This record gives sequence, structure tokens and C-alpha cells, in this order.
Amino acid sequence: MSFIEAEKNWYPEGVTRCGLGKFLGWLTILAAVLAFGVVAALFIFIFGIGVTGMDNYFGFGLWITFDLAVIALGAGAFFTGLLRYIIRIDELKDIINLAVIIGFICYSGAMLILTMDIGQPVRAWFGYWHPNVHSMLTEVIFCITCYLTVLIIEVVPLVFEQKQLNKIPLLHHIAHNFHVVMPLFAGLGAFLSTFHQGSLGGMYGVLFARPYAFREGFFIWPWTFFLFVLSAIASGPCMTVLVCALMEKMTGRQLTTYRVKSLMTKIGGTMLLIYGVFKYLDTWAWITDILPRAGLTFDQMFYGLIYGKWLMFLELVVCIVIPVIFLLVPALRRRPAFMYWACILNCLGIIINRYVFTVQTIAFPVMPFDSWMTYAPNWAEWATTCMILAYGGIVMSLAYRYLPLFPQEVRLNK
Amino acid sequence: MSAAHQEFATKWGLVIDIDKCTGCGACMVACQTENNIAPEKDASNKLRTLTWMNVYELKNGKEFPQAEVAFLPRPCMQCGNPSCVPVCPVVATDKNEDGGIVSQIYPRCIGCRYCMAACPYHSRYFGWFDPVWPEGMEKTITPFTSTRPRGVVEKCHFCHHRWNQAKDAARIAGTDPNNLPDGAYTPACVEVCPTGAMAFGDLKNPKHKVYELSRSKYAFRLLERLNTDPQVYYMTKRDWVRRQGDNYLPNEKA
Amino acid sequence: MEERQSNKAGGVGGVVLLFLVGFVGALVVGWWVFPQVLFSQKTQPIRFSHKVHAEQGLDCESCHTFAKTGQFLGLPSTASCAECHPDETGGTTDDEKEIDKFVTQYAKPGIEVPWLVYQYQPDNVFFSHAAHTGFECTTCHPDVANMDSPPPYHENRLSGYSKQTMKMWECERCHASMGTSNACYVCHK
Amino acid sequence: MGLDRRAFIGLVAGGAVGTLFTPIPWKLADDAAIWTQNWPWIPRVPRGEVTFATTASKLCPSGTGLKVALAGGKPIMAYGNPEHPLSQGGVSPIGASEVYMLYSPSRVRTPMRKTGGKFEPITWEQAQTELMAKCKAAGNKVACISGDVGGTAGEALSAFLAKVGSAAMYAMPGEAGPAAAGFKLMGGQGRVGFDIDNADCVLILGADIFEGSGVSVRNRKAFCASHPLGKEQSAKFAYAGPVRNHTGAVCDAWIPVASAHLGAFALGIAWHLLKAGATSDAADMADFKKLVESGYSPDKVSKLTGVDPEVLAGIAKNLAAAKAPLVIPGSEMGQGMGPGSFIAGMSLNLLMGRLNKPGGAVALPELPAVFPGAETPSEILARDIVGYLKNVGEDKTAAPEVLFVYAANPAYGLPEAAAMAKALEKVPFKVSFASFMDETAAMCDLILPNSLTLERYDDVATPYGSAFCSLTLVKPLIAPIFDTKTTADFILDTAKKMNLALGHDSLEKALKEKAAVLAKSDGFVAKDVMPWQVMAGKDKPAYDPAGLWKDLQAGLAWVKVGQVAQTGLSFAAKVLAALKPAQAELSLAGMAPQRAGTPATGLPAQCLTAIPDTDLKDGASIVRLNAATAKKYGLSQGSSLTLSGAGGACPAKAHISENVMTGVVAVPMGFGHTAFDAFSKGKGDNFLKIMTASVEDGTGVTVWAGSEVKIA
Repeated sequence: MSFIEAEKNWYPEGVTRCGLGKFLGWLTILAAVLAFGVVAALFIFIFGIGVTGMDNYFGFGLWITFDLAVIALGAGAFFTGLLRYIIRIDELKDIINLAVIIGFICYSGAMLILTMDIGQPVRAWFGYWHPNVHSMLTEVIFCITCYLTVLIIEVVPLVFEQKQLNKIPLLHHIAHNFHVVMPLFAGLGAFLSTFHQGSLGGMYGVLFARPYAFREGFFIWPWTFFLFVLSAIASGPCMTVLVCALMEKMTGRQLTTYRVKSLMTKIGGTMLLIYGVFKYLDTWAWITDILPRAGLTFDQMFYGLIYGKWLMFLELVVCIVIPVIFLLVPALRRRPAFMYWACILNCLGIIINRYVFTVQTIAFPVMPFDSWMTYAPNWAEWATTCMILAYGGIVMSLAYRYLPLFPQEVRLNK
Repeated sequence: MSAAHQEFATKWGLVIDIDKCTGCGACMVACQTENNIAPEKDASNKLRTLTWMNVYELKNGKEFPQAEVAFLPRPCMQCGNPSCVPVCPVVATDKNEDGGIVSQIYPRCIGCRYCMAACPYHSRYFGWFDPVWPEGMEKTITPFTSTRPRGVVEKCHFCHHRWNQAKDAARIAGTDPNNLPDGAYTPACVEVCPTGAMAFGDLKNPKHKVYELSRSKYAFRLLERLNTDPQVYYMTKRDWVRRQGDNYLPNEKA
Repeated sequence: MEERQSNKAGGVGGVVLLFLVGFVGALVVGWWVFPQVLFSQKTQPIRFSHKVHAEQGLDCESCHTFAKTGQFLGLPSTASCAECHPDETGGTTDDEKEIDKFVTQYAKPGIEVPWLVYQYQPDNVFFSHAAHTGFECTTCHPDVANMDSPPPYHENRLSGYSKQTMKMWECERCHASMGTSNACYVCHK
Repeated sequence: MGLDRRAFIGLVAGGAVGTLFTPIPWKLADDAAIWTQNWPWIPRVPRGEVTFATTASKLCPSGTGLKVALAGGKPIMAYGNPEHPLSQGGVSPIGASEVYMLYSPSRVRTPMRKTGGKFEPITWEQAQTELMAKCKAAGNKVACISGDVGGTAGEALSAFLAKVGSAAMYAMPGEAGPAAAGFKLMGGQGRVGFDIDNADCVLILGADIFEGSGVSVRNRKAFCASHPLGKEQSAKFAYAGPVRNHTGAVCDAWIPVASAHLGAFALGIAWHLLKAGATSDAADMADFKKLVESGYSPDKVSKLTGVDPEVLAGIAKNLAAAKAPLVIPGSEMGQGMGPGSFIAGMSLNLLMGRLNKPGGAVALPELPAVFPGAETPSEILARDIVGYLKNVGEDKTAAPEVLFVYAANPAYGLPEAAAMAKALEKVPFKVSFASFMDETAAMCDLILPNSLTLERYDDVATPYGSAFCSLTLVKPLIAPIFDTKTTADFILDTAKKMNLALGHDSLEKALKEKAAVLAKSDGFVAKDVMPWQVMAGKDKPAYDPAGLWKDLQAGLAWVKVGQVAQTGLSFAAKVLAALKPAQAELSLAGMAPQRAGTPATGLPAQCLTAIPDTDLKDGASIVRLNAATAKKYGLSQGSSLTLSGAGGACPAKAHISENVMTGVVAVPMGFGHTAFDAFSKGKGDNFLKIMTASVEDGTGVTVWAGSEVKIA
């Protein structure tokens, strides 16, 4: 039996996949991007973060924005898990696997970026050994690592259900038993995830000397804590749907029903509506209370084109109001163009939100005699960020080719 | 937050009279050599330099000939309620010692730069690259402050080593190390300032000059309304300078 | 299928046995081999006998002095050793030969002896001896006054520190028990 | 039994689990983290005793005494010496550079000879042999350009030149030159200083007295004393000049006046003073009065300078009302002013009767020389080096056969660089005594590196601007790091070998002799009582003349409060009458803060961070002009421009600053080095090269302050 034939035995039951040559070609492209990123990462590890475009004003930049964005967009995993296993929306079983894989990619990718982003990677474990319990970042470190562990546990049965691996009794049993306890992990994941999505938002809200980001809150959590949770669960499902659609487009095969996708986006849209309401309230309170108390006006928060008000308009109006309408009006949601565009806007809004909280917060000159500075990521940051995207692409491609991600795939492609 | 408005028996404070600062930069240079900051060949990119003490140029925004200029030296404010301390995930920075100097422990710092994002004064600096001294110049490294590798955050510490030295001198001389006379402990920037624009001492000790100075009607602190409670005071008799010490709405008075 | 059967037959016991072999092997490597690999051993450039000097009636402070500024000067300079040992003894005992080694190699050319210091604290530590004068030296330092030969010096190949460098938790434990502040800047610089 | 797969897995699993029960992973993780605090490529801090020693700065023109910290006997840092009258603990960025500059990458490490356009190391003996041969052949055609004429080392050089029969000893330009020349024209005797400490109303005409002009650290300490923290100030300061520079920034008032008009501005104030009845017993009082009344009426001065007549009257009123007013003339960039401007400024001090008074201008006696034949600093300073070199370049004066360059960098530090370089090239044999590979050293045939301040004996004697005579000892704190020698010692030795013995074997002995001579004069050692206090009436402290050398070695300064009584001092009205204030559409104003070093030091490495990005950014010089000027030339913030003057053109970027007067471009000085090291090279441009050296009417001396410039 030739290798090409043997390789086909590893496909999920009853599906067809593109030729091995084509697949390897695709992987090669991704690997090239990955390799370039690895070179950049080596530069960073050998010479220091000075090779990036960050500076004294912008200690946070593309990397942190990217981390926050992918973690929010990867929220589909925990939220779908919560709905599927705890709330028992059974239909979601047809997309949960994809959501979990996306979540895994997003979180592991974020961790990889973080190892580069900290100046002393060898000391990364200090976060666990010498934690400052008051720091939102400590909460993030603990919750992200714990949740990544949960994600790994959730991914393991998926991998072991691979046709050939599943023939090994041990792996088969592990996969089976994991499935039984999956609701427990889904619950745990939802708990952990909520907290770190929140603490990521909390990270900014607690910056009481940075009027752009500072927010009042409830108990120890600033409002951004809750807003980040809401925005993550609003965008996560939509991101899952977008990835699914992209995969369908690329493979030319239908992987889930439109009905499932529609359900996911309806959930996302609903959450976005809730988020939107609170976000508007929060913004109002920020403009009328926090800023004047700091002696600042709304207008002072913006500067030039790059930090202009258009960005806020885009985030709060174009990327909240429009997608909410598109996703919650059934007639519109039924039309793919509206649904997908709404998903794109939804995700874009969350990316902008993470960007402005990361970059505009520190770009705003708090000292009156200081001035606005601009930041542009350089090649090293882009390369490493693309490396993570390529890594995600490779994992996704392999998962699609060999793992039974889509229960409906066989039926839909008959 | 752990460090919110902690009070200590001693409160080291710096009072800077902006009206007396000529902007010569002697304080910056003294700070760099005292604290082992390597010289930088291209230091005109101010977004990458390590300037624990940084002198800002202030303008009154008016046109010639009504224009005025002032210079504002900016060390670390050693805030009473530091925004940087509670955010550090690994307790590399803390405000837990008598005297109230915000510590920064280089071997503990993992370099996440969250504290830099938290500090509105830009007092915190990051080692973007390993420090490099020109060949031989490393012989002028002082024993006062440890050298830092790349990848950690560093900042002004009021020349804390000088406090240690003053306490040791008091111990050997048999005097009270916890009740130092005015002037026994002075940071390098204060010592070298040619116009004597800076005074340093215990803000709580009436025998120290800064006690009165910090209570002067001309004294103010940077960004006071953000509740950071800095231990660095500025003085000026010029209204426009004072107004630049904080943000004010158009209808508010400084 | 046959292979799998055979594995099953002698397998479980064999696997457990090998597991144990691996386990014990790791313990041996970890507890016995690893420390030897991690630490290099060095000897002092001069076999200085604290014992001989202590027997002359010298106490620690005779050579390990403070400056007026309160700075602890640590080890004496070659010049101060040479105050008592200015010339070769010309003797033939081991001790005398060692003295002559010091005189010819260091005192006469005026070179500082590259002593290996067992307990140098890291650069980032400000340790005030002046603040600890109430303690016996031997509370923290090995009682070298009774040693005729200085003990070997072990250097951690990875971190570069002496094996006997006091760890932070030891400082903190004593500070805590004494009610002394454990604030970062009490000890760090 | 072969090791099958399962067994192998078992072994590995056992090993893995076992390892967790050993220190390996935990100790390694910990030690790896500890390793990051001890990276072998990061230098360690020194151990060893921290001690302090004293000396004085030779690199810094303000003559501050230094307190040098040493660790284990090696210098690590320089502070100001709190016991020294010219420092009182204050130090300029240049003074603070004395320690780390020992290890500057641009230090000349051995004597070098240029052969075929390239430098080759030679021994001191070879260098001396060659130098003696050249000097013998040159006869009296030996010239010297010195950046340090006040001290005993300068004296040795001057004595050497005198011995070979040459009078071509020139000082690098600064504030002292025009002052010496101007005071001479006024018929004054001695050197001029300004007692800022005891003045209560100071009008500064251009001079950047808190940065590049005179004893700037002492000046700032005086300002500090009259402006005690938290208390009312006891003296008023007003600054007149084209830019509100560092001096102007802390003064109570800034009167924008172009450099070229400072003289006219001063005479405009004189008009008011005369009107209020001020007079003087100077011989040409009547001429002066006539000149001022006819030529410098408020409206005329206002028309010329743009200063409001009321402002002019106000300043005059303030000066007249003050108990101890003082006027300090100078140039905003510390050089390029003409003696005429100086005389105009000094005329105010004369009119107010402020000469040789506490808080006034003082005429200081010269310190006694210990090398017979040496000229006094004033004689040397009064010479016009730029005029001389221009003449050499244009073959109007014969070029010397041998040129010594000591503590100076004329190839960089003089206006119209192209013309100056041409002149220097005409000298067949040039010897540099530079410690650093500067632009001039790079042109020389022989470099005989001088040991740096901390490596040598030397002295600092009465720096320009000081209101009292002083001498501070510079003594070696470290053996020369490289194969360098104290230039004065080398000169003394060479002279001896040429049978031109100058009287002393070494500078150290000459300094001892000087101390012995000074001990007999009417000075004292400043310690508890400072000279300005004595000037204000406090009793001169007793001191032990026999212990002077010891006191000097302890870093204390010998000082003398003494004024040269003036006979026949005049306003030099004839000179003033000939002054013709230039009118330029656009003129240059130099800003020369000390952090940019001096021509002889280049940019001190640690100062680069202190140089703001409004002076230098991305390798380009930033020039300042106000919005009105910028608009006229179609410039805005950040736009590129080219400034052109007599000697060439300089590219720059524009920075809009309203602290520059209309019609003036303020340029940062000290940049654009083509020699030295990576800390100096490739950073901005040297605007001196586009400054036009023109002749001042009435004095015939070359001036370049406020020279005209064009924007291309």
C-alpha cells in the first residue's frame, strides 16, 4: 500500500479530502510564514525586545492587542461549551468541536506570543511562584494557564477519536471517559474563562492613572471586567461561524448546516446587544464622570487621524448597532451576506476595542505638557504575529483533514 | 490594592523649584552615571532612552514675545498610592519600606511592562537591549546600583543606596539611623544641581527643609487629581506652569 | 497480533520493573550526579589558615574591618596582609611555604589576591554589615577560625554564585523572626 | 531480551516521574532564573571601598572643583566639590564627564605620526626627536593655538614660544578674548570679572552666564543664593538676547535683542542713565555723552533693535534704583562677540560707578607667572585668532612652520570652517596635544596625547568671569590609562633637551613654585569663608601660607579678593562712535549648552540622553525659529531647510519655538563632528562653519555672533 493510499486511512470516516500533494503545498505556504516568524522570534530572544517597534511610551503594542483579540475571539470555545454541555442546547454539538479547536489555537497562540512579549522569558514561572494577588495580570496568568489545560483536556478526546488512534483501546477509553466528564470541564472552562476574559478587561479598568482606560466598578472588578466578558462571548460564536464558513469556502464542502451557524450568530447577536447596552452606559459614565473628574474632556481623548473619533464611531456604532440589527432580525440573518457581514463587523468591533484599550490608553498624554505619540508595529512583531496565524492555520488544517470535527459533514456532502 | 495610601514614619520627598531650573541636564547625567545607565550612541530617539530623571520643556503656548519657557525635571514620583505597584504580577515593585520609596527589583521583574502602562508620568523605563558600555568604560560602573540586563523595567529610586549608606554611617558613628539629620541623605540629582533647584528630605520631619517647602502655597504635585499622591513636589510662582501640573477643564482654576 | 500477545504475557510485570528502573535511575542521577555536574570545585589561591591567625589572638574585626563611612571592607587588601608578612620567611614548613607564596606572588608585586569569597551576595543585594554587628560572625559565616585550611569553594556553573551564598528565604526568615522589615529595598539595590 | 516499545515507554515514564522527585527540574528552573541576573556579558558592579578624592575639571571651562568617587581606588564618578568656591557641589555635565571620558573611545592611546595620510603609533622618544628637529628648523616660526591660556600649563607653552622668539600664541575664542581686548581699548588694567553674588539687579547682555559663559556653575550658585527655595528672591535678573536660552529661562525678564544690536541696546540704556544724571570721571565722558545723546535716543534704539522705548526706560529705571546693579556683556553662544559690544555693555557699569565695587564688575590682577618670559593671559586673549588664521589663509600673513595645538580644536571650533581649514593646511608641520581624536588632531602630522584631567597635574587659574582670583590644583587620581603624557611635562623636557630650559623640570614642581609664590600674596584658602563674602565686607580669614600646597592638594581653592585700581579708564568713546550695528534680515543665534561638550571634548557620551530631540533628532540638527519667521520662509514644524552663510551650507530641520525672536534662527552648537567617536560623529551639523567672520568697525577685531544667514 503506497503512502498516499495509507494516508487516506487516517481521514475521518466517510469523507473525502484534497490530494496529499495539494495539502502539502498548502502546508508549505503556512510553514514558510511560520519559519519567518521563527526567525523573528530568534532575533527577539537573542537580542531582546528592542528589535520590535515598541518603546517607552508603547510598552504594549501589537502583541498585546493580538493576544486580547484572539482570546476574545476564541471565546467561542467556552461559551459554546457552556451552552452545549450545561445549558444543553443540543444543536451546538455540530459545531462545538470546531469551537474547541479554535479556542485551543487562540489560547496556545496567545501563550506563545506572551513568552516573547515578556522581557525575561526564563523567569516566566515567577508568575506562579511569586504571584501578586492584587494584580489583574496574575488573575490572567493563572486563569489562562488553567483554561489552556482545560482546553487541552477538551481537545484530547477529539484527537483520540481520530480513526486510527481510536483503534488503540487505551486511547479509545480515554476519549470515551473524557466525553463523559466533559460537562464538568465545560463548566470549569466557563468559570475560568469568564474570569480571565474579565480580568483582561480589568487589567485596563484598574489603571486609575490612565483616564482613557480607568473605570469604576463592582467590588474589585472595574466595569471593563464585565464588558470584556460580554464582548468576548458576543464575538466568540461569530468568529467560530466565520472560521467555519472560511473552511467551507476553501474546501468546497459544506461542514455544518446554515441553521447551526444561524443559531450561533443569533446567540452572538443577542450577547452583542446586551454588551452594546452596557458599553453605551459605560461610555456615557466615562464621558460625564470619569473624564471631568480627571480634568479632561471627551475631545481630548482623540488626536489626529490615527487616534481619531472615527475609530470610536466605528467600534460603537458600525460594529455594534449594525451587527445587532443584522443578527437579531430573522429575515436579515437568514441571508448569508447579512449574517457573515454582521459577524465580520462584530469581530472587527471587538478587535478595535482591544486595540484602543491597549494602544490609545497609553498614547494619551496624561501630563499636560506631554504629547501624543504614535506607534507602528515593525517587521518583528508582524512576523511573529503572522507566525501564530500560520500556526493556527496548520493546526486547523491538520485537524480538519484527520479529525472528525464536523458530525454533519458526511450527511451534508452526500 | 495593597499599596493604597500606605503611611510610613518617614516619607522621603523631593521638592523641585521649576522657577530655578535652567534645564542644563546635570541631574540627568549624574543620575545616569550614579545608577549605571550605559551611554547610548543614538539617544535622540527619546522613546528608547533610559532617563530615570528626565527634563521636560514646558511652554506657555503663547506667541513671541509673550512666550515663556520652563523646565520640569521628572524623577519617579514615588507615589503614595502608586498605580504601578498593584498591577505588577510578580511583586517586582512594591511600596513597602519605611520612607515610601517605590522599589523596583530587577532580578524579580519578568519584563511584562504592565507597570509602564499604568504610570502616567512615564517614570518607568524598559531595557530594550542589553546595556553596552564602550570598551573600558565599564570600569566606571558604580557599586551603588546593580547593573540590569535587558528585558526588565527600571526607574528612579531616589538613589536609595545613599540612604543605605547614610544609615550605615550613622550606625558606625553611633547615631540613630532612623532619624537622619537633614542633608544626610541626598540623591545624586539634588547634590549636583548647579542652581539648587531641588531639595530633598523627610516630608514628615519638621526639621527637614522639605517639610516647609512642600507645604508652601507655591507647591503642587503632578496629576494630583488622579489620586496617585506623589512624594515629589514642584514649586512655581507662575500660574501657567502650575496649570500644566494637572489637567483642568476650561472653567476650572488651577 | 502475536507481538501484542507476547507483550501482554510478560508485559505488565516487565513494564512495572522497567518503570521502577527508570524511577530509581532518575533519583540517582538527580540526587547524586546532578549536584556534581552543577557545581564546580575551586581552591583558594593561598591556603590561608584562619586557625593560625586566630591562635595569635586576632579576632575577626582585626582584619575584616569597617570604613568610617560604615561600609564593610570585607577581605583585607594585600597591603594590609603585607604589614605582617612583608618578606619571605625562607622556611620549609608547609605554612611558611604558603606565606612565601603570598609574599612573592602577591605582596611584592602589589597584586590583590583573588580570594574566593564563599558568601558574596549578588550585585543586586545591599547587605549592611553595620546593621548586623550585634550578631556573632558565625551566625551566618562558617566558623573558619577553627579551620587550618580554607574549605573548597563550590561555584554553581549555571548561576555563577557560590554554593554557600545565603538565599533570600534565609534572610527573610531571620528578618521575620527578628521583627525586622522584609521590604524589598531593605536588602536590594 | 530486547527492549520493546512498551518496556521503553515504561523506562522513560519511570525516569520522568523519578526526575520530578529530584532537584533537577526545580533547581534548574531556579538557577536558570538566577543565571539571568548574572549574564556574563553584563558587567558586574565593583566591590572594594568607596572613597572620595578631589581635583578640578579641566574639560569644563567653568573651572569647577570636583569630588571624585573611587571604588577600590579606581575613579567611578565625578561630583562637584562642595568645598570649592567655583562648584559648591554643583557640576556641569562636562565636569561630570571627567571620569567616564577617561575611557572615551576617541581617546588617543599613544603618540602617533601621520605617514602617507595614515596615523601610525610611535614612541614618545621618536616623537620628541622629530619635534625637536622640526622646531630647530623652524626657528621662531612656531605658533600655538591653546584652549587653556590661564593656567600654568599654558604659561609653560607661552614661555616656550617666547624662548624660541615667537609671539604667535593664540587662544581659542570665547568670552574672555573680546573682554580682554575691549578692556584694553578702554584703557583698563587687569582682567574683568563680575560679582554676581553681591549684585541685586543683574542685566545680562547676551552672555549665557548659566551655561557656556564664564564660571557658569559659580554663577548658578550665586543665582541659587539670591533665590533661596521657598523664600523671596533678593536679586533681579533680566536677560537681553536673541533667544530665551537656559539663562533667559530663569530670569525675571527676557528682552529680545539681536546679538548684533546688544551694543546699541546698552547705549540706549545709557541714554536713560545719562538723562537721569549719571556721570563718570572718565576722561572721555563728554564725548561719550554726546555720542549716546545724538545716536542712541530711545526712538532710534527702538527702531534699530525693536525694543519698546518703555521697556528700555524700565530697565534703566530698575538699574538706577538698585543698590548693586551689574551689567554683564557677552555673546549668547559664548564666542564671536566684538570688543565694541563689550565696551558698550561695560560703559553701563562705568556710568553707574559699578567698577571694583561689591556686586559690580571687577578688574582682577593677573596671577604671578612661574615661567619667565610667559605672556599674561590677557595679552594672549586680546589677540584675534580668527583674523590671524584668515590672514594666513589668504597669504597676508606668513604661515608658521610649526603649529602647536593644545586643548583646542580650531578645525572645528572656529567660524568659516573652510577658510580656517585652508589656513591650517598651510602650516607644514602641525602638532596636536589632544587627548581625543578631534578634527584638528586628525589633520595634524603628530599627535602627542595629553593625559586627561584625572591622570595629570595641572591647575585651574581664575577662569573668565570670576569675580575673584583663584587657583585650584588638578592632581592625578589614576595613572595614565594609555600611553599619554602631561603635555606641559613633555614641553618642559623637550625645551630642556633643546637647551631652552624654561626653569622647571615638571609641571608639578612649577605648580609647587606657584603655590609658594601665591602663599606670599594677599590671598587665602576658601573654606569656611568664601571670597564673595569677603568682597561684601566680611573679614578675610587667616590662613597658614606654609600649608597652601597641602590645602591645594586637599582640593581647596586659593583665592584672592583684590582689584586693580584703574587709572585712565575711559568709555573708549572713539571706538563706540565707530560702531555700526549690522542689519540682517535673518541672523543666526547659537545655543551652546554645556551638555553638548566643547570643541575639544566632542559630545560627552553620557550627555547624549540629556540633549533634547529639539536640538538633534535622527542625526539631523534641529533649528528653532518662531512662527512669524517660519511663516515668512514658508516653514513649519519639522520641515527641512538649508541654512547658508559665508563658509557653506548646513541642512537642518525646523522647530517652531516662540522663545526665539523674529528674524532669528537659533541653532544648537556642538554638533556636526567629523572626528571623535560614534558618540559625536554623524550627529547634526556644525553651524560655526556658516557663521561669517566679519570685522567689527572701530576695533578691527573679527566677530561672528549674530551673523547673517539665508534659508534655502
